This record gives sequence, structure tokens and C-alpha cells, in this order.
Amino acid sequence: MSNVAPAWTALSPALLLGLTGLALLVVDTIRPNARSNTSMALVSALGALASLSVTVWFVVAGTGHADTGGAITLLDGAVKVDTLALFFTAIFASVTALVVVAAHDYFHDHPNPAAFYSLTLFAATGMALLAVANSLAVVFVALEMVSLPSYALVAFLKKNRGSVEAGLKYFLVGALSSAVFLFGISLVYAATGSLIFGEVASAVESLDALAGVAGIGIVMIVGGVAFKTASVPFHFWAPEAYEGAPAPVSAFLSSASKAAGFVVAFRVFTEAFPLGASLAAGIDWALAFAVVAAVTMTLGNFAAAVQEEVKRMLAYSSIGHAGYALIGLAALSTGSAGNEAVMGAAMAHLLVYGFMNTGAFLFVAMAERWGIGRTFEDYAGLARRAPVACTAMAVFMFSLAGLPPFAGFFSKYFLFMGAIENGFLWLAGLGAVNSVVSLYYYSRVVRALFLDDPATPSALDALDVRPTALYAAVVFAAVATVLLLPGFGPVIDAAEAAAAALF
Amino acid sequence: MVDAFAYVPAVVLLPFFSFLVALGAGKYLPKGGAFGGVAATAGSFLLSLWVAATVAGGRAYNETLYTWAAGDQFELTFGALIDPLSALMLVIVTLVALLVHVFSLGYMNDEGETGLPRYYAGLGLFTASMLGFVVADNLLMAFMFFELVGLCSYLLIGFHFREPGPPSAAKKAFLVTRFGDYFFLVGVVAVFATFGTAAFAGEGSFPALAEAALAGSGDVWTPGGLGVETWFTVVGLLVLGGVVGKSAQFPLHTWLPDAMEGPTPVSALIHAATMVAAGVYLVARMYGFYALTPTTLAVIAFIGGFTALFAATMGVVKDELKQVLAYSTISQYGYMMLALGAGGYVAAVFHLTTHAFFKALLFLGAGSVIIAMHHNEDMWDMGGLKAKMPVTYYTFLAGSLALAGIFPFAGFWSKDEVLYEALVHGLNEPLLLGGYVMGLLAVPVTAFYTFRMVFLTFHGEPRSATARDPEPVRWNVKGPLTVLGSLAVVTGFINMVPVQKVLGLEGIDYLHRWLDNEWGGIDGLSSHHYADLGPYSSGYIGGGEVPTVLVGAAVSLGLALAGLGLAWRLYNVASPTEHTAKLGGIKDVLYNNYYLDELQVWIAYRTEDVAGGADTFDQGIIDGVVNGVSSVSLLGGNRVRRIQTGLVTQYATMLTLGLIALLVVLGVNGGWFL
Amino acid sequence: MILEALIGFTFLAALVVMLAPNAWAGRLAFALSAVPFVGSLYLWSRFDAVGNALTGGTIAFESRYEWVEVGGRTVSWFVGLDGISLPLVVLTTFLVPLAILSAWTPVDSRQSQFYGLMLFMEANLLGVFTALDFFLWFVFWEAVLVPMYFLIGIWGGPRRKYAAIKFFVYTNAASLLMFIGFMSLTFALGDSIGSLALPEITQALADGGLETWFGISPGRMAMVAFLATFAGFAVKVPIVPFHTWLPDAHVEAPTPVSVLLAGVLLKMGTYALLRFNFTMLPDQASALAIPIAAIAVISVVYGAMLALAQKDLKRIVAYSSVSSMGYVILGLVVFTEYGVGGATFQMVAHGLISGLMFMAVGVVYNATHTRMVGDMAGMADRMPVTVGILVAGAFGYMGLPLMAGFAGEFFIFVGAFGAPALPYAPVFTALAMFGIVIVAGYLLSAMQKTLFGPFRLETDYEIGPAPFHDVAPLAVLLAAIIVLGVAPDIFFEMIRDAAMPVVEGVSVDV
Amino acid sequence: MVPAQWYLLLAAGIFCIGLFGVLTRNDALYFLMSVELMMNAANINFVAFSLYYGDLTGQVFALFVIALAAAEVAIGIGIILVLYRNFGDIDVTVPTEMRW
Repeated sequence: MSNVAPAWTALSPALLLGLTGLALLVVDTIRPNARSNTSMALVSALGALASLSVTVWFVVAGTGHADTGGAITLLDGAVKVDTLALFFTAIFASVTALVVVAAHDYFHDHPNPAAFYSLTLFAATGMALLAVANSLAVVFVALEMVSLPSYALVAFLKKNRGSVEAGLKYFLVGALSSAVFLFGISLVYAATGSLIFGEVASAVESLDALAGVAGIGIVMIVGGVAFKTASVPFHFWAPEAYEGAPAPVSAFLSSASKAAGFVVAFRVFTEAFPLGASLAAGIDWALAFAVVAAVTMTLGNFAAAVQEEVKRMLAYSSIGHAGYALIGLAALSTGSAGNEAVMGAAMAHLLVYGFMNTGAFLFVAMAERWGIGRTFEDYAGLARRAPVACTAMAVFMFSLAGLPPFAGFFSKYFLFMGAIENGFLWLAGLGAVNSVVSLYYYSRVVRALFLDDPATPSALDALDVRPTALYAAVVFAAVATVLLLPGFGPVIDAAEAAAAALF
Repeated sequence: MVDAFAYVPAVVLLPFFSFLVALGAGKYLPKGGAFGGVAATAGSFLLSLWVAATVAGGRAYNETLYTWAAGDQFELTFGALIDPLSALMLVIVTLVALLVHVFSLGYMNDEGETGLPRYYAGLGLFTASMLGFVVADNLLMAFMFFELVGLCSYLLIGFHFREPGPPSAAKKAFLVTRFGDYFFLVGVVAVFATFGTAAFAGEGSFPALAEAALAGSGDVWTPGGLGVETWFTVVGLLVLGGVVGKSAQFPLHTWLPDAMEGPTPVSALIHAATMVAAGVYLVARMYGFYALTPTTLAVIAFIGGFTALFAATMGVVKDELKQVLAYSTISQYGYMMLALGAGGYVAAVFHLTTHAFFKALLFLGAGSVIIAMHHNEDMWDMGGLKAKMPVTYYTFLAGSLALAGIFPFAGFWSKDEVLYEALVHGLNEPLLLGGYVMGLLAVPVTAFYTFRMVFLTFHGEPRSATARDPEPVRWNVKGPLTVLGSLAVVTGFINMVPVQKVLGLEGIDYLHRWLDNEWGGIDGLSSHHYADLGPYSSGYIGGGEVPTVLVGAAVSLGLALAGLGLAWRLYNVASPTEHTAKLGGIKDVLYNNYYLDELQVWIAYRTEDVAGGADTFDQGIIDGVVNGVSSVSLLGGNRVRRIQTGLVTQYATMLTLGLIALLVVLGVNGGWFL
Repeated sequence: MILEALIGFTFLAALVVMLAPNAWAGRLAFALSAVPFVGSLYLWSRFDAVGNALTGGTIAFESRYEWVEVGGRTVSWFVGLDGISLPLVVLTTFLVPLAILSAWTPVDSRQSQFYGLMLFMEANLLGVFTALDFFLWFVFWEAVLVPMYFLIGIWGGPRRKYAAIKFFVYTNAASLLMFIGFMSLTFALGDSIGSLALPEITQALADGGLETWFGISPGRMAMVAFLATFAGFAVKVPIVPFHTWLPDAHVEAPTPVSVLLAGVLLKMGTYALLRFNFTMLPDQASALAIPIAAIAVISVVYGAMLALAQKDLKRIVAYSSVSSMGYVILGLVVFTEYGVGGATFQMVAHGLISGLMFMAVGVVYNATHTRMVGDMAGMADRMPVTVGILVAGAFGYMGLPLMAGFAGEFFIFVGAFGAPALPYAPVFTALAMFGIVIVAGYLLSAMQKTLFGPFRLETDYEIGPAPFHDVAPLAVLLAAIIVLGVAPDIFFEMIRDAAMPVVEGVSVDV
Repeated sequence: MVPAQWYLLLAAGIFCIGLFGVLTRNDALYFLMSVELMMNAANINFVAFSLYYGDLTGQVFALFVIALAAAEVAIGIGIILVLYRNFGDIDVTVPTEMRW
């Protein structure tokens, strides 16, 4: 079909998101009185779902798939729509939908929610662009397009010191990282003389004196990626940002924004700096990722194990999961058949993670909506009053810990399998150790919800409201987390196909 | 005509059904299900007689009846082996069991005991297990029923579970015998591993295979290339462990005196015909194997002789009626072991038979006395019961004369033959001779404590109110006593070897001919076959067989009479007094049973200490490591989280340092800075 | 399809019970759990497998659908039964209804959740014993942890949270170790396997399909994988020194959960050891025969000694389970018909007997609210029937002939004593057998102190006989134990048939 | 003309100056300016090497970067504003409520 429709329609998922955001902004500016939280949440949700359905349709129809004429390149090769792009666009769209729906209840008494919805949608647009970016220039622009709204979103509660502090730290670290990233790009440009991935790749094969320059540039690009994915050593913003930001924003950042960082990484490092060529030039970025992955997962999980606040624990756990996903890049080896498997597993993990982690943060959002505290003790005995939500939370926790019968089990174990297949036993072993630790702190949440008794009999009286939209989002995420186990086949197939297209 | 052997399973199953009936419906039946038990044992008794008659008719039976586990490696089966030995044993067991059931009507029902269904269920199962053991055609089946017998003894000894004493005695009985059975079980497993079968009789039986292997015409597995004979000795000794436990031989005899906590009829059953007899019967059953290993035989003989003397000495100082009988039991089984060890297969079975009757008699008599004395067992509170309860007295006297080995009572003949065998075979076997000497020394001691008991109980003046006016006993007590009493007198005549030898009368050694398959039996299970296998040659004193017989008999009889006389002098007076003081220091040792119980208690406590140590180690070290790992990880987590200082400038610094570190690593790795 | 129906129904039943009102959740759960039992009996009646499912024997009720394809390996829904798994399936479906019945008295809060989780666990256990694809098996294997965590953590004793987390994390760590070890093995098999189906993997290993993989030679790979998987399963079994989670879990868990924990969950470990280590890597197993036999013996004796030191009835039974599992390991490592078969039989026998013991102790506990040996005496006086069965069960545990325990243990002993595959077999066997004396020691003295003698227990209420629905399951279990003890061949025959290929799989120079 | 390496060095120098500022200054605005400096260091590379390679991509991208930097500053100023409202200071080391 993509031959029938004009090529630009391939970008329609991104366009849909952007247009929805603009529309909200317009309505909000022209008729400030007409706006209602519900209607705008509805509109933005519809926009996100529309883009999701289009994406899914494309995937089913095989747009950009090798069978249908391969990837569609636009704008002089600066943009490229392929399975990888669609796969991640699907993640972004679904997370966005969940987040905006949840936000409806979260911001029920906020004076100006409109800004939130449009900012979210703009950030989502930027992610969608990241997914299709085929030039370092587009990558940087799209990255900023994701970052700038995110800063604002984190600091969205202007009167809340936590939110502001989080916003500041996120912004400062982010600005620094993007500067580093940009300088890295400039060095690569200096070394290769192009920004289009394909041309960069061919230039990398013939680097001579400038190998060092390109190497430094690549490492700096690694840094930029590490910032987006909240990986060591660019992770410092994450605990504070996730903790201080409004919970839906934390969900959005920790799921979608992280995935955005990974799509960049996957594409740039496979298409612009192919492993073989880079190694020939003495630039072993896989080693860099291996180190980063190892440190990241260990730091994230061990720090998460000793947190008192659930939200901050989730923040660290999300750092740990970044470490897992990085295995997808770290465990690559030149010309190995296992590459597709491991990178595909990483993608699948990010998809599943999109649901289970978003769900977890949305549960925290619900807790904040109820106005109960943030620590494990405050969550004690919640299951008595909110069994459904708590069951969903238990599902998220066990799935994050990688236990069946939930999707997190498959994605995590396939990731380890991939690492083992490529001979990275030590990485898989480290991952195993970490997931044991993670089992400990995830089960702490379940223990608080189901096993512990409330501190005071009146502790649970705060649960007076039933935030419907939040419930809907959480339950949907939970159902998705469960159903993705039996339905894992298509997911992993799509992911491996997408990965295969990169090598 | 119908074949008696087809009913062999019924012999075993009838008491088992009485067990089921008593257990299930006992409380709805009259007498707590007693009649069921009586009927069942009576039935088994009649069937046994029929089976014995059939054997006498010249036939034998050795069939596999049920396959327990049909592996290719081994076939584990149940079956029945009916030869003269088992037929004889069947009759003894069923008869004694029947009489005990009847006696129980008087001892338990008339005394208004509670929990009678449990009691009769126990008796039924006990009898059934013993019968199953008797007919067993292979070692595994024998072991199984051997263990079941142990279970029943536990249940019956601990019958009065509401009191503190019986449960602990029951535990001790089971534990000590279990300890012996451990070796037995290892032996069974070893027999399977060695021969691939555990059948007692027939071509493929393990004694036959062992014989062949020793003859060099067969090949068997031995561990680590061990010599065949050595290995057989080891196996024999392992199985012997079970025998020593069940037959209460030194050093595993300590459970038996405690077992007196059980109801007296149970004691009669345990000691006369079932549990304790099982050990000796087992050796007799697989004698074809033991006969092959002289060392084992010597050990058996020595243990037997030692136990005979050792237990007898302890019997001398006991005050309770049943205690004396308990030690006499240990001692008498010592004689049987001595006989078996000395190659006196027939003598052992003979003594087993006579002892079954007169010991059952003595226990039931004691039971009758205990009824009369309102369950006071202290002999020093009795006296003068002779006039009050004549039937009990005269039967008890018969039993005592038999036990003391006084001519012409049953015990005399059997004990005399035991000692004779030990003597003639022991003259050139030092170890065996040692056994003989100790056995001989035990004779006067036995006579002494037996008649000390008789005189203290029945003679002299009543020493307590109850003794002056004892409670009368009914037919169901006197009946069994009469039967057993007459048996105690006449059983000896089934095997008057000495008379035959001295007077040259042919054919009055019925038991010899019976066990020699003269009327019928299974090849390889006959006494002369065992004699051929046996390592012993006979030696005689005084030139020839007859003098040896006479001398042996005269010596033992003389010693017995001496012992009796001493007891007469000391205790057959109006108001006897304790003479134990004369023993001096030995007295305490004897009272405390040579401190063997203390030793075992000490061992038990030490074991518990070791266990406590293990527990501490487990909780402290092993579990400590497990918990340690988790606390260490949490500690690490606490260190890691401190990196997040909250100061954004420090974040920038660490970020930069991290980036530089990456640059250095890759740069050095990739050699950019060259 | 029948197996899918069995597992699916159990999952469904769990869901239904979960949503049922607390009031009659117990009855409903019992009624529903009877269905899988009937189903397994039907399976038994129609069972037609020959040989071992992994070594090319015919698989009963086989059914296979491709599920996921990853890294050139297909993961499929692949279930089936052979002579080793069927008895365990029957055991599971038999124990669960009884456990549910025994829960009626003690469980008095959130019943619907409790029974729902029990059934959920049963479904996963059935999955573990029927799955023939590694990944499917691993899914069920891990899924068992979740209900167990809640069952111990919510309805357990005072230190339930500690016990639950310990069990949860410890066993999961072990599973991960095992996973990595086994995965490396499968990848070292290279192209000789196209799926993770256990039979295919076994075949490939037997055909020497191992290649040098990232510089690891085949022999080394097999040995490493063996050690990793063995350690992983050893925690589940548990074998000394990986056993310390067990007593805590048992003591804290409510009675019915202990029943399943001891009765079935421990068997997962031994079952996995048999399937993976001893069937797939027999040569490594026999190469390590001496150390394995050593830890088996240590487990037996050390576990028994620990049991001897305990004062809590449940702890006693828990440690004696450690001891009994030692027999199973010994039986497996000797590679003889009676050894391996007896080990499998002992899994079932011990499942029944330990289940009975925990249940009976639980019934006593319901009345006394204490399990401490010192706190009570002469219970036989007040609850004769329960105590009678408890005593019978204890003798079963001591290996009394004509009860299932003796059959299992004797098979193992007789199989082990002369085993050519294990050097010094007679010594090891004799040492292990001494366990039967120690077990008699601690069980008899515990019973003497608590059940017999003059009645003594400080309560402000009257203690009477236990209700029928508490005693009935005890009686049923006892009957089953005796039946298996008198006629072991009803299971042992098919077990032998499935065990022989394992025995023949090992190449021993006799 | 000036050889390319010099531009590289210049850019690197400016980048390091910016980085130094980031690491040493606690004032949010200085922080912001330093980041600007770093970005412009990158721009120097882009412009210089677009001249060196003779294609316009670099220069065009430089323009993009300038625009983005402006946007970033806008957001940054906004955040610094609320920072001042909530903490009464624009010292970035003041807000340390969330840590560990």
C-alpha cells in the first residue's frame, strides 16, 4: 500500500501526535474558558491512540518491511521509516495514551492541565521523530524536541519544591549532556564529513588519522545516549527527576523517553558506526556499552534495594532496567547470528517494560492522588481497600522482577539468552545476580501491599475516591503485561525482524 | 483331598483379621473383641496342627505367593516355606498365642482394663506378624515381619500409655531392637547384592549359592574384591545384629527387662514364643548359611554362653517377680545361641520348644499371682501363696523345675543337650569351650534364682495383707496354666537323646528325626546337612560317647541341684530375709545391671549433645552465611546510594569524570593517542 | 489435549475460587480440586507410555504447539507423560484436595484468596511435571514461587515475612544459576538442536552434539553445566548445605502449605535432578559419583541429627525431609534399576508420608495452639484417633515394612549397595542406612514426650477429638501409604520402565 | 588557509572552558552560559568542517543548534524563575531535598 499513498504518509504517526498537541495548544489559547480537563485528556488520548493504530496498521501492512520494498527514506535520506521505527513508535504511542488517560485524574484540580497534554504530545512527537531519524542532525533536533518539553513537564507543579528541584537537576544535567552529545556529533562530522548515517558508516571504514577524533566523538555520543536512557554515568538526574516529577511524568520519562534513547542508540550504533568498521578503526564502542551496562544495572538494583520510598525505588529500578536493555548493545559481536536475537530481546524488553513500568508509576500516581505517603510503610495493607489496583501492582512488580506468568519473564530471560548465545556469560551472570536483588526489593512492595498491616486502623481512610481513569490505565497496563506472555511470539518476531534490518 | 498347604496363608491371616475386627468393631463386641482373637488363634492352631501332620506325612512346601516388586535386577517376593522347623514353630506360636488370648480374658477383662479393643488388636497383629515371620521363605520377607513384630511389641509394651513408664519402655524396646535391625537390614541388602536372591530354600537359595561359592563352583559379588569367606562372615555377623537385638543378647538385651512394663500376658507372648524367639529362629532358619562360616558360629556361641551367665547373675538380686523371669529369659536364649553356635541345631530348636512352654507357663503363673496380689509384683510382699492358689503353685513349680533343668522336666533334657553339644564340639575349639564353661556356670545360678523366686512367692508366711487374702483367679487363668504345666513336664520326652545313647534304645529321639527330614522336608534344610556343613569335629572325654553324656548330664544336674539347695537353705524359711548384703560390692553392680543401662543412656545424651552442636552450627554458620550474603548486599546498596549526594554540581563533576574514564578505557584499548 | 484440559481447568478453578465468597470458598475449592484428581486417575487408566520420555520412549498424551522462536530455537508448548512424571502428577492431584480439606479449620481469613492460590499452585505444579520443553518447564517452575510467597507470607506464623522472602529469593537465585548453566549448554550444542524440547536436547547430548563454544571444550562445558544445574536444583530439593530456607518456610507456613511444600515442591527438585542432571548428563554424574554420594549421606545423617535437636514438631519433620531427600540423591547417583526407580518411588512415598505427618501435626496444633515438645504431653488421651494415625505415620516415616516409606528406602538401599557406578557403594549405603536408626530415635522420643504419658497442657478450653474433615484426610493418606507399601508395583512397575533408559544411559566400566 | 586541526583545538579549548564553568559555578545562570559556550564550541567545528569538506550541512546544522540553544535557554530561564520562587535563590546547590 505504501506505494499507493504518497511517501510522506509514512510519517503520519509522528504527524498525528504533533497535530494533536498543536490543536490542544490552539484551543487552549483561543478559547481558554471552553477547555475542560476531561475533553482535553480525551482528545490527546484519541490522538495518541490514532497514531498507535496507524503504527500497528503499518506494521501489519508491512510498511518499511523488507518484503514491501524496504525502508522508506524521506527528506534526502535524513528520515527513514522502517520496522524498527514503527516498533518503537508503537511503544511511545501506547505509553503516551496510558499517561494522558492517567493524568486526567492526577491533574483533576490543576489550574491549567492543557499545557501538560500538549507538552506530553510534543515530547511524544519528538520521540517518534527520533525513531525515524537517519541523520545525526535530525537525531539532535529530535532529542532536544523530547528534552525541552520534558524539562517543563518535570517542573510542571510550579509550587511544589520537589517538582522544581527535580526540574532543575534534570535540566542542568540534560543541558550539559546535550552539549556533550552535540560536541560528539561535531567531532564525528569533523572526522567523517557527513551527518547521514549511511555516509558516516562508509567514512568510518576509511578513517585514518582522524580515528581518535571520531572515537572521542563516538564516546561523547555514547554519553548523550546514556543521558536519555538514564545510564551511568549520566544517570544522576534520574532518581531526583522521577521522584520529584508528577507521577505520570515519571512514568512517561522512565518508559517512553528511555525507549527513545534506546532507539537512537540501536540505530546510530548499528547504521552509522557498524561494529565491524568501528573495531577496525580501533573504536570498540561495544566494550563501552558493556562497561556502562554492567555498572548501570548493578548500581541501579543495589541502590533500589535500600530505598524507603516506593517512587524512588522505582526510579533506581528503572536505572537497573536500562542496564538490562543495554545488554542489547553490549552483547553484540561482529557477524554473530546472535546479534539479532539479543538486540531483538532488548527491544521486546523495552516494549514490555513500557507497560509494566508505566503501570507501576501510575499506581504511584494513584497513591499520590489518594494522598497517602510515599514510603513502603505508608503502602502497608493497601490491598484491603484497593484489591484490584494492588493486584495490578503485584503483577507489575513480579513482571519487573522477571517472574512468570508475566511478560517481564520472557523479555528478561530472552535477553539473558541472547547474551549467553553471544558468549557474554559474565554479563548474563551479572544480570542474574542483579535480578535476584531486584526480586528482593520488588517483593518488598508486594509485601507492604498484601502482607503488612496498616500502621494505624485509620491509615487507609484516605482512600475515599476511585480515580476511574487511573484505574482504567493501571488495569489496562496490567492486562497487557499478563497477555504479552502467551502473546509474546509476534512481539519477539517483530523485534527480531526490526533488529535484523539493522545488520 | 484338600491340601493343608493351601491354608498356610490362612494361618497368618486369621489373627490379622482378628486384628482388623478388634480395631474396627472391638468396642461394639463383647469382651472388646477377645473372642475374635481366641477364635482366630484357635483356628490358626488347628490349621498348624494339620500342616504339621501333612509335613509328617512326608511333604513340604516352598512356594512364592506374591511378587512385591518385580524388577529385573532383583525380584522381591513373599512366599511360604513349610518344613519341619517352621511347622513345629507354627504349632508352638499358635498354641502359646491361643493360651495367652484365653489367659487375657482373665487378666485384662476381669480386671476391668480399658482400651481392650486396642489390646486384642495388638495381640492379633503380633501373632500374625510372628506367624508371617515363621513361614517366610526369604530373608526380605523375614525382615519385614521381624520389624512388624517390633512394632507390635512397641504398641503392646506401651499399652498403658497414660502412665509415664510404659511409653518409655516401649520406645526403648523399639529403639534397641531397631539398632540391631539396622545391621540386619544392611545384611539383607548385602545378601541381595551378593547372591541376587534372598530365598532360604531350594536350588537358587542363597545358602546353596554360598555353599557353591565356597566350593569354588559358583561365583558371587563381593565388595572391593573381598575374599568370599571373609565377606560371608561379615554378612553373617550383620544379620546376627538383628538377632542379638530381638533375642536380647548381650549387649542389646537392656530393652527386655523394661519391657515388663507391658501387661503380663504380653510378656508371656513376647518372651516365650514370638519376638525374642524370632531371633533364634532366624539363625536356625538360615543355618545353612551360618554353618559355612566358623567365625560367625564361634561368635554366636560365645555371645550365647556369655549372655546366659551374665543375665543369670542379674536375675539373682531382683525383687519383682517379672524382673527375675525377664533375666531368666535372656539367659535361656543365651543357651539357644550357644547351641546354635556350637553346631547343635537340633539342641537349639529343642530348647526353643521346651522354653516356649515353660517360660509361657511361668509368665502366666506370675500373671495369676499378680492378679491375686492386686498388681503388686514385689516378691517381698508375697509368701505363703502355696496354700491359697494350689493350681498356680503346682504349675509354676513344674515350670520352675523345667527352667532350673531338674530331671526329668523338659528343661533338663533340652539344656543338657545344649551343653552336651557345646562340650563335644568345644573340646578343640577354645572360644566354644569358653561358651560351654559359662553356660555350665549359669546352671546353678539359674536354679538358685528360680527357686529363690518360688520360695519367696509361695512358701513361708504371707508378708502382706494382700498375700494373706489374695484375689481368686478363674478358669480362664487356670486352664492355660494346666495345659502349659503338663507340657512343661512332658515336652522333654520328644527328644531323649541321652537315654537313647546310654540305653541304646533306637528311635526315641523324635525331634532329631523330625528335623532330619526323616518324615519329610526340604533338601538342604536337614540337621545332618547342617552337620556336614559345620566346621566342628566331635571330641569326647572319658573315652567314648556314653561317658561324655553321663558326665555332662551329671555335672549339670549336680550344679542345678546345688543351686536349688542353696536357695532352699536361704529362702525356704518362715520369714526369709535379704541375703544380698553377702555379695558386698557386687550387689550394687548386679542391682544396676552392670550399669549397662546407664551406659546406653549416656550414649543417648552424648548423641543429643552432638545434635545440639550440629544445630548450632547449622543456624550459626550455614544459615549465617545465607543471611550474611543478604546483609552484605544491602550494605553495598547503602554505600552505592550515597553517591547520589543531591548536589547537582557534584553530579556534573562525576558525570565528567565518568566520561573521561570511558574515553581513557576506549582510547587505550583502541590506541588513539599514539 | 487432555493434559491441557487438566492444567487449564485447574487454572480456571483457581480463578473461580479467587472470586468466590469466603464463606464457601473452602468447599468449592475442595469440590473443584477433586476434578483434576479424577482426571489424573483417568490418565493413569489410559497410560500407555513405554520407556523414558527424554530418551526416545513413547510419550503418553503428548501434545505440542510451537509458541515462540528465539535465537534460532523454537520454544513450544510441549507436554506429555511417562512413567516418571505420571506418579508425581497423581501425587499432586491427590495431595491438593486433602491439603485443602485440612485447611478448613486453620485458615480463617481471606479464604477465597487462600484456596485460589492453592489451586493456582497446583496448576503450575502439574505444569512442571508434564512440561517437556525447557522454557515451558521453566515458566511453570518459576511460577510456583509466586503463590508460595503469598501462601507463606499472608497466612504464615509470626516470622512469616522473613520466611517468605528467604524462600522466594533463595530459590529464585538458584533457578537463575541453573538457567544460565543450562542455556550455555544448549548453545554449546550449536545447530544439533533446533528447539528447546527436552527430548531433542537429551538426544543431541547423547549423540555428542556438544561443540567447542567460545573456547570452552565440550567436556568442560558439560561439567560446568552439570555443576550449575546441580547446585540450582540442590537448593530446591534441598540438599545440605543449601537447606536452611526449608525449616523456616515449614515452620512459618500454615499446615496445608507445609503439606504441599514437603509433599510436592521438594519433589520438583529431585524430579529436575533426575530429568536434567542424571538423564541428560549421566557421565558427568557418574564422574562426580563420590562427592554426590557423600553429600547425599551427609544430608541423611546431618539432617537427622538436626531433627534430633529440634523442639518444634514441624521443625523435626522439616529436617527429616532433608534427611529423606538424601536417600533420593543416593538412589539417583548409583544408576541401577532399583536405585533410580527407588528414588522416584521414594519421591511419591515421601510426598505422602511427610504430607501425612505435617497434616497430623497440624491437627494437633489446631487443638493445642503449640507445637513445642515441652508444652504438651499425653495428647493421645484427648484425641486418640488423630494420635493413632500420627503414630502410624511416624512409623511409616521410620520405614516400617509394608508402608510406602520402607518400599522406597529399601529399593534405594538394595539398588545402591552393590552398584558398580559408585565406588565404595557398600560403605556409602551402609552409612546412609544408619539414618533409619536416628529417625526412629527422634520421632519416638518426640512422640513419647508429646503424645503419651499423663495428659498435660495449659489451656482455658476443653480439648476434644478433632472434627471429621480434619481426620478424614489423615485416614485417606494413611490408607494410600499402606496400599503403596503392600503393592508398590502399582507405581514401581511404570517407574522402572521409565528409569531403565536412564540407567543404561551411563557408560560405566563395570 | 588555516589547517583544520587548529579549529579542532580551538573548539576543544572553548568546550573545556565551558565545561570548567559548569563544574565550578554554582550560579544557575553561569551554568547556563557555560553550556552555551560548549554548544558553540560544537558550532565552530560544524562551520569549520563544512568549509573544509565544502558541503553546507554543517553550517545549516549550526543555525539549527543556535535556535535550539535559544529554546533551551528559554526553558532554563523559566525553571530558574520557579526555582527562585520556591527556594528564594538561584544557587543550584541549594535544592538538595532529594538525595541518596
